[in-house]
Amino acid sequence: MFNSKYEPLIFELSAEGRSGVALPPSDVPETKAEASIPREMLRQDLPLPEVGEVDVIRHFISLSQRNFGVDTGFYPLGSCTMKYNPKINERVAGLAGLRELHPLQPADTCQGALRLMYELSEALAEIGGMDAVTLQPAAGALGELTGMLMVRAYHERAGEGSRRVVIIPDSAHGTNPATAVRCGFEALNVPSNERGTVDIKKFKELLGPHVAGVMLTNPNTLGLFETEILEICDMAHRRGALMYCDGANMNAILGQSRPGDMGFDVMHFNLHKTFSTPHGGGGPGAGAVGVKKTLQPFLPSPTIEKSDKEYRLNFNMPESIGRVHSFYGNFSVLVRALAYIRANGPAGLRAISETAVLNANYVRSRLLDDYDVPYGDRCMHEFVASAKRQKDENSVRALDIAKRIIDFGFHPPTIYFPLVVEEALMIEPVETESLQTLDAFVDAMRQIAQEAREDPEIVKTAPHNAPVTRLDEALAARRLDVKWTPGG
Amino acid sequence: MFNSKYEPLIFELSAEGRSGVALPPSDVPETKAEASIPREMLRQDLPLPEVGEVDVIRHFISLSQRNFGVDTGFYPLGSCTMKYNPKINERVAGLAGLRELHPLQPADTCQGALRLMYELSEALAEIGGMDAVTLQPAAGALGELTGMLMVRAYHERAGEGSRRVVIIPDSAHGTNPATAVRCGFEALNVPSNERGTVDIKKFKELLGPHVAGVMLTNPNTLGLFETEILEICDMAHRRGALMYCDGANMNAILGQSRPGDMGFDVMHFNLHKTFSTPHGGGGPGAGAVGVKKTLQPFLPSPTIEKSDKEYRLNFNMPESIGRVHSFYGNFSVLVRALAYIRANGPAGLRAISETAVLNANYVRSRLLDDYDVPYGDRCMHEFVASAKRQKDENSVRALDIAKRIIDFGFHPPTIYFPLVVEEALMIEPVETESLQTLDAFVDAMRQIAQEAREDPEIVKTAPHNAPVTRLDEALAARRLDVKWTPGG
Amino acid sequence: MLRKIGAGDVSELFAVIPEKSRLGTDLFVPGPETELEILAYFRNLARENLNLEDYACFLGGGVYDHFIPEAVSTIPQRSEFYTSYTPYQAEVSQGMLQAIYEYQTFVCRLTGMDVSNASMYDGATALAEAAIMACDTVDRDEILVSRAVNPSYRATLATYVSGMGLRVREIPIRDGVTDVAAMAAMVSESTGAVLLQQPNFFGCIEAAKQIGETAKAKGAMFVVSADPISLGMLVPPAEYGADIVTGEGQSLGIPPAFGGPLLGIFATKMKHVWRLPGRLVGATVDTEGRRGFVLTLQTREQHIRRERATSNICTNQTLMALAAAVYVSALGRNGFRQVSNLCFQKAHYAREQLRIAGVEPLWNAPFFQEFAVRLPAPAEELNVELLRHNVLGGLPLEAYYPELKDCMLLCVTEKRTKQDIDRLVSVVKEYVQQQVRAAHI
Amino acid sequence: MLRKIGAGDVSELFAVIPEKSRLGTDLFVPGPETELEILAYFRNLARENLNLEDYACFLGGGVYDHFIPEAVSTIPQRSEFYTSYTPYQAEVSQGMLQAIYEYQTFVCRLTGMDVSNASMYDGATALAEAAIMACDTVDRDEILVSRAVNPSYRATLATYVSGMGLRVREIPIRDGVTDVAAMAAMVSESTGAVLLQQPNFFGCIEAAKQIGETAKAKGAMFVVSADPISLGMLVPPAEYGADIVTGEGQSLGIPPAFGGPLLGIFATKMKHVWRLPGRLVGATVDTEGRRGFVLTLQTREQHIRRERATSNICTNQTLMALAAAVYVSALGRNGFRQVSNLCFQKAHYAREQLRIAGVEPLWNAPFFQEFAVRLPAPAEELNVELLRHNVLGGLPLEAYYPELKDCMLLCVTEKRTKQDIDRLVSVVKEYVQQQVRAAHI
Ligand SMILES: Cc1ncc(COP(=O)(O)O)c(C=O)c1O
Ligand SMILES: Cc1ncc(COP(=O)(O)O)c(C=O)c1O
Repeated sequence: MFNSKYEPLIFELSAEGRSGVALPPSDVPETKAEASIPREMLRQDLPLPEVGEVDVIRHFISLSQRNFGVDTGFYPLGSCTMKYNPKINERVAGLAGLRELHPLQPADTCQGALRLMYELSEALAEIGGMDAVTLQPAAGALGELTGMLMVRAYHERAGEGSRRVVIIPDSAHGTNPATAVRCGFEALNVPSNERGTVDIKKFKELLGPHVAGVMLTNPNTLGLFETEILEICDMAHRRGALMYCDGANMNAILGQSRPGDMGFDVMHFNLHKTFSTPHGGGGPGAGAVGVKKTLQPFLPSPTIEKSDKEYRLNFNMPESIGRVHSFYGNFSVLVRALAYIRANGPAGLRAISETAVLNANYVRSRLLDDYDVPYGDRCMHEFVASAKRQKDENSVRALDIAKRIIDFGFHPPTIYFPLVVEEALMIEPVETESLQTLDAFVDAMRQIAQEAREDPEIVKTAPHNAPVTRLDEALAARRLDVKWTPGG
Repeated sequence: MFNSKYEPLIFELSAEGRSGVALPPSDVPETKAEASIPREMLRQDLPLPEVGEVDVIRHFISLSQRNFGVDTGFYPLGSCTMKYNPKINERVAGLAGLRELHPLQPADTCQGALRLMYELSEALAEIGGMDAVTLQPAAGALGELTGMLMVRAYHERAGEGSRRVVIIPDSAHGTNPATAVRCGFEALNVPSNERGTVDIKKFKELLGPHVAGVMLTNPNTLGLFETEILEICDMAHRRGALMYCDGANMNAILGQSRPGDMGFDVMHFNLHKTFSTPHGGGGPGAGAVGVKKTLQPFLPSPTIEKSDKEYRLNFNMPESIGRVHSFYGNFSVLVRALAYIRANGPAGLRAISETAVLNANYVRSRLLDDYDVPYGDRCMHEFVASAKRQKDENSVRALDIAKRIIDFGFHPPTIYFPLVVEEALMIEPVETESLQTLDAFVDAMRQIAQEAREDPEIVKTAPHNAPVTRLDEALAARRLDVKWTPGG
Repeated sequence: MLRKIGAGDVSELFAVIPEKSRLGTDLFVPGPETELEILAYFRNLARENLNLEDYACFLGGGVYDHFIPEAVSTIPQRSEFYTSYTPYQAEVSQGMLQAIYEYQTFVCRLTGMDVSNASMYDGATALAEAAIMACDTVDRDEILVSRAVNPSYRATLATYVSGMGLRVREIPIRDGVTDVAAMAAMVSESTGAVLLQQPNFFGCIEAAKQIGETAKAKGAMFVVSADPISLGMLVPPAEYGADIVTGEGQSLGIPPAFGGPLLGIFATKMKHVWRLPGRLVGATVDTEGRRGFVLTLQTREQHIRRERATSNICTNQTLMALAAAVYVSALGRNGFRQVSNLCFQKAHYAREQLRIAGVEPLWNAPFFQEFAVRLPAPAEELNVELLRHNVLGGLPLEAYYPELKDCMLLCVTEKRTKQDIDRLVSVVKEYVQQQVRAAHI
Repeated sequence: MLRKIGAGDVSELFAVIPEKSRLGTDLFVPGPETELEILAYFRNLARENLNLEDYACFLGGGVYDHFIPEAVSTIPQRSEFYTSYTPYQAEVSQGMLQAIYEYQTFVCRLTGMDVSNASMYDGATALAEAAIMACDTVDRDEILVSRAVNPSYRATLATYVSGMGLRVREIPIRDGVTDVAAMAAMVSESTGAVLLQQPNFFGCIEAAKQIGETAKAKGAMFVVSADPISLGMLVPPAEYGADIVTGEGQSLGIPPAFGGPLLGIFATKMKHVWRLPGRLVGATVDTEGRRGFVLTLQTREQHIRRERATSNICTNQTLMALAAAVYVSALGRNGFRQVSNLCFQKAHYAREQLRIAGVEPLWNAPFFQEFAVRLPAPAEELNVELLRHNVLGGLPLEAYYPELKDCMLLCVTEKRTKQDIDRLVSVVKEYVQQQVRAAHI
């Protein structure tokens, strides 16, 4: 599965005098640094490694072989939508005319880039049922911040600055409450009902004049569609609160249903999830935000405007919440997202959600004999199984199962999220996987369930087939070692 | 070290109806194939696999992780000059203006490509001490064919078509005798003397009016410089024979000495060896051929000519031996070779041979205690050790040692070549490796020598740390299975 | 598959969606397109842009046109890296985890700090997060930020803190650098953070030590946004007392890409590690005692601590951190110094040549690779002229600093050859003389 | 290191080189250059070429402008593949060996043959090797080659066999295809090989079956050089009796690259496997019974059999074989058929439109993706005109066939859009009318 050769740190490969890259000598008359810069500002030592190009390349290639990606195998990491990233998207994002561009170039020298962003926002507005879209947020969480600051600005303009509470279901992603607090709101939990959706009675009780907004994920993190969404939006609106949609799960409803049509006022997209831009080992992502007309004045500046024959950046937005990024967001990620939308087209986008939901239900059905799935009869694009049975009966935990699945060549599911499910195993098979792959995964999961019953040790000591065995996370936190020190 | 997950064949991943790539529908009015092409010429079944893009990518990425390259680690494969391939060369070879070019474009639309080839031939002529160079041969062996056909044409023009013998040392690469025969010559072996170089007395005896030429490799395949080269060339010339230099070992003498100055009349370069173009798992290579003025009229057509302000292809060469390639050779390989020459410059090219020779002598010296090195006190860029001692004392063969070195993360040396050394281990460390790497290799080789003495089984059953254990080559030849058959 | 699920057809699976919110029609989006068509479409878009391969770029201001060695470009294109996600499952993510650990070490070595996180979105949000962390740490609510800090960083800062009840006040500029006296007068017991950029937006080198000391004397935290390339030449901010160092890491092997993805650098002292926003990688051992790497101190983060997290960041810019790690590794000690020095040399040559050509530098403070000049006419007009000579001129400053009418900020990296600079200078000279002549008529 | 070696300095190591043949001076070559300079240099060279991204290409004649899916481009760029060499050591080369085994299977499936080697240099040398192998097999010394075989293949063939005492005779053409009657009259008991190209150089489909049968009736081997893309549509040559099938594999996912690297396809019947030139991969098992792959029947090859080897080939075009394997995998059964059909459709549309525009096809034989036309003036002049409209026109034929004055060979692949074709046609139409008008004056 993996390159299991121990790879030293780059520092440990260093030998004096070597260098990986030659730079041309200076072709201009010399300026003495000492003559121009105060001596105490000039650096003495520069403790960086000295390594040849061949060693740098070998080092990082070796590291890459110790890393699991979608291109390595099935990656059912729930909530993360690890779909295949088509190679053509990498190609177009690498075109010199889209990569070797400075963000401060005069607008007439980057019309293609502006048009690209304009067309992507239009497409996203259409997909989300929104009126306008900003592409500036560099990830979902920054999209949330952007959206919720707009909610705040909206209320403040309306003289309702006292609305300081945001209602968030207990199944929500951690970024939702964290964001609410960052916007100066108090995060108020609404519990899930026995069906796994928002408890609408409790919700009604929480609604009040102090409530600024509601942050919902739909389908929610249990992979369930909030069937009472129309009522929820309606109730919130009637009490003066705005509805925020965490669109991380848009993959389930692409072309089927639009948050805007459900009643949401503002939403973010995770372009790296729904629109298949690579996740980069933890980023870059892109968290475009769509809003209804009412919130449009508050969009971050600049926006991209189209006139008769040119595109331009509009900085003149008196009510804008301001900037949320140094420039216009993760442009190269946007390029890939637009390529993906264009590749699929209307029918293709719809087919994505159909296949994603079909695949998830298939895997879910095939796992029902061996694992509990506490909520829902069916699911949307993902579902949350539980290892409670395994834990109670054989002391095998979700973590153990996750580590064991590695030995079968699969990436583990998301575990211990959402918090409302004990020993959660959150499985999102996505639409790009073949039936063969799904079956192989199910077979492995079932074999693990059997092992849990018959030979739990093998599960609890997994992985057995990775570059390292189980790592001591507690030790890492206790004896914090976050950088290399010589001889350390 | 390696991805050890068993990877099925692409055919075994196939499932009906899937496809990795979509093509646009036809945008022209339909022509019925049946109406235009005789029915019996139209194909019925097309038995190709049906696999999605994600599966194709995973399949071949997984295969790549089961393959050792220079970027994976030290690759001392003697005679092959497995030096590091700088990444910038890949970049320039990938420029659209150098890759998206049709070989039959009008000359005025590809002046850059012609100039590139012209400048490379000039540089190679200078490096080899030759008067003219053709870049057409796609590899060293084709270079040999080209060169020896010119030798033949030369003699035929001189009315000496009866010269039908070519003298070749017993240490020569197999392509030399094979080529000689392909040119209608008889290959006559001249033995090596006890110093590992050409036995000049025997050589003199073999020379005669029937000898058309002599094919020498210098330094030879034992890594030894033919110290009597001036005499040899002189003797041959006086008997009317031409001297061919197999330049595969040019890495040893770059900037130090030129075959042309030694007296050779014709030579080939292995651009993929000396000039660091990647070896591609077995090619493409490039086997440029340099000649002295006497042989120039016989060069393959077309040649590239430079006039006042343009470059053009000259097909008008009445005495040419003809074409040896569909077009002008492995152009993309030529791009990389020129980039390499320009990167190094005069001093850099000289430094290459110095470091290559230094590294080889260092490794050689450090291995002397444990391995026999039958020929030479020192070596040039490579040397040939022998596992004779290990074989005699512990029944451990060169093959076993080669397989065992895999377990230490190194590619094995060339084995059983040249034929003049029993249990040969031909080691070429090249100039791009660091002292650390050389030392690690030597340490491993010494440990293996110790294992051979103390625990020979571990060597004889190696490798233990590769995706597969030792493969049954005899079975492969006996039960020939050279393509997949369903259920087969 | 449907049989196994027990559904008649796929639409049944969507029956849970209320009728009223179902989409009755097709989405109105372009496509479907095949690869061939996509390529054609984006090539067309690309052609509508002038790119830095064809134009000599003198724009800086937050994104820099540095040289990226091909070995550096190659590695982030390895799809084991780019198609993976946050390394929650350490055993299958050792490659990325180790690379981030190396990245963290590089950031610490360049800045002199103790601990670096795995990346923020960009230089702007990193600075904003630092201001919030600082105020939180010392439990104060005022942020002083130099007006010589990148305007878009200040704008982002304002947005970021707007919800959190923090006040931002701007320290004025004096001769291109932060006005130290003014700063001393502004800082008070309610100041939680003093924010500086080094070199500042104008490329000038700040008297950071003095400012830091003044800030800390009042109990405020000292936050420095440093250009990593300048740190090949300038002292690490730790040496002049920075409590938090942030910065834009795009210079470290990441293409300009119209301003994103960028790389937010964030490093601090060990004593503040529990307040660090973002991911952090630590070394540990496996059950057999082998070194390995994991995400650590995750309890700071949103997925565990939720509303009490140190930040809401989740997806960050890991692939860019990887690129930076490869970049620093490839250049190494000598190469890194050399890049730094080349930028310095070329920028100084350019400023001097422009001066000789009749364009006065705006300020005299020491500078690194950027400098401002005053022109006899609107900077935009000069830029139009420069474009005709395949030069992307500098940044007109008036939009950001209304008082700096006809001023331009120029950046000269190691990629600019003497020839590029001389071309710039000759066009500027011609242009200036024209203006002078025109003014005389 | 020198100490260990026992040498005083490096020059001592070169003392073995006779004084007289030592280079006294520096080599006169350009450089040294850093990456930045190299990039600038080659970008300049690249700009001196018109490339197929910017020009719609109607050139064929041995290299074809087919679409390469990005997934296909990606794989040969994996450096585990491209920095490796011939897989002599199977245990560390399973990746490449398995890929070649898959390639061999694809070639067999496309051609209908039993065994394919791991690659030859190109279509020309593969055909030449086939001719030699055929003569060797039946122990005869005459080769009959159709004049409708690519002229550069015939030229290469002539060179290849020139040393070996084999005679080459050319079979004349009749209405664009090999003259079957003439061929029947030429073939004799001394004919070792009859060589055909399918579709032939003019794009026409040969009556291969008849020719093959005639050849074999006389005991000669029947060798077919087939375009692999056409095999998505046309019967495999095995079905019409080919003993050896060769071909140019560049169409299978390999960029034109000014004509190299290409990919020589070579396949034959199992009974001839011992005479096969080049590398061959076979499946076997390891000591634990797992499937694995090795180079096999190496005793045919030069490194073992030396002067009695089946060929002198050593380094071949393995990376291109890998690209082809990825290409065929990615397209698969349906995609491959579709490419084949698209070429056919577009070429037929183009020929018909040109006919309507007043340009007569040269011949009426059925064709695949190439066809020849006769123009009212030199083809080179039309091409100059086409270039002005961003079209790279077809190949002027006169240089290869003196009797085909003012004739042009056009190729239309699946990459050409209707728009491209219509542009070609409209320029041609305009040009032809001009010529006609000029002629009338
Ligand atoms: C449901 C949900 N909401 C929000 C987010 C935050 O998005 P990002 O990681 O892009 O900041 C995630 C990401 O994991 C998510 O799964
Ligand atoms: C000494 C020597 N001569 C000739 C050759 C043949 O070169 P090529 O493999 O490029 O045909 C080789 C290649 O291995 C070699 O080592």
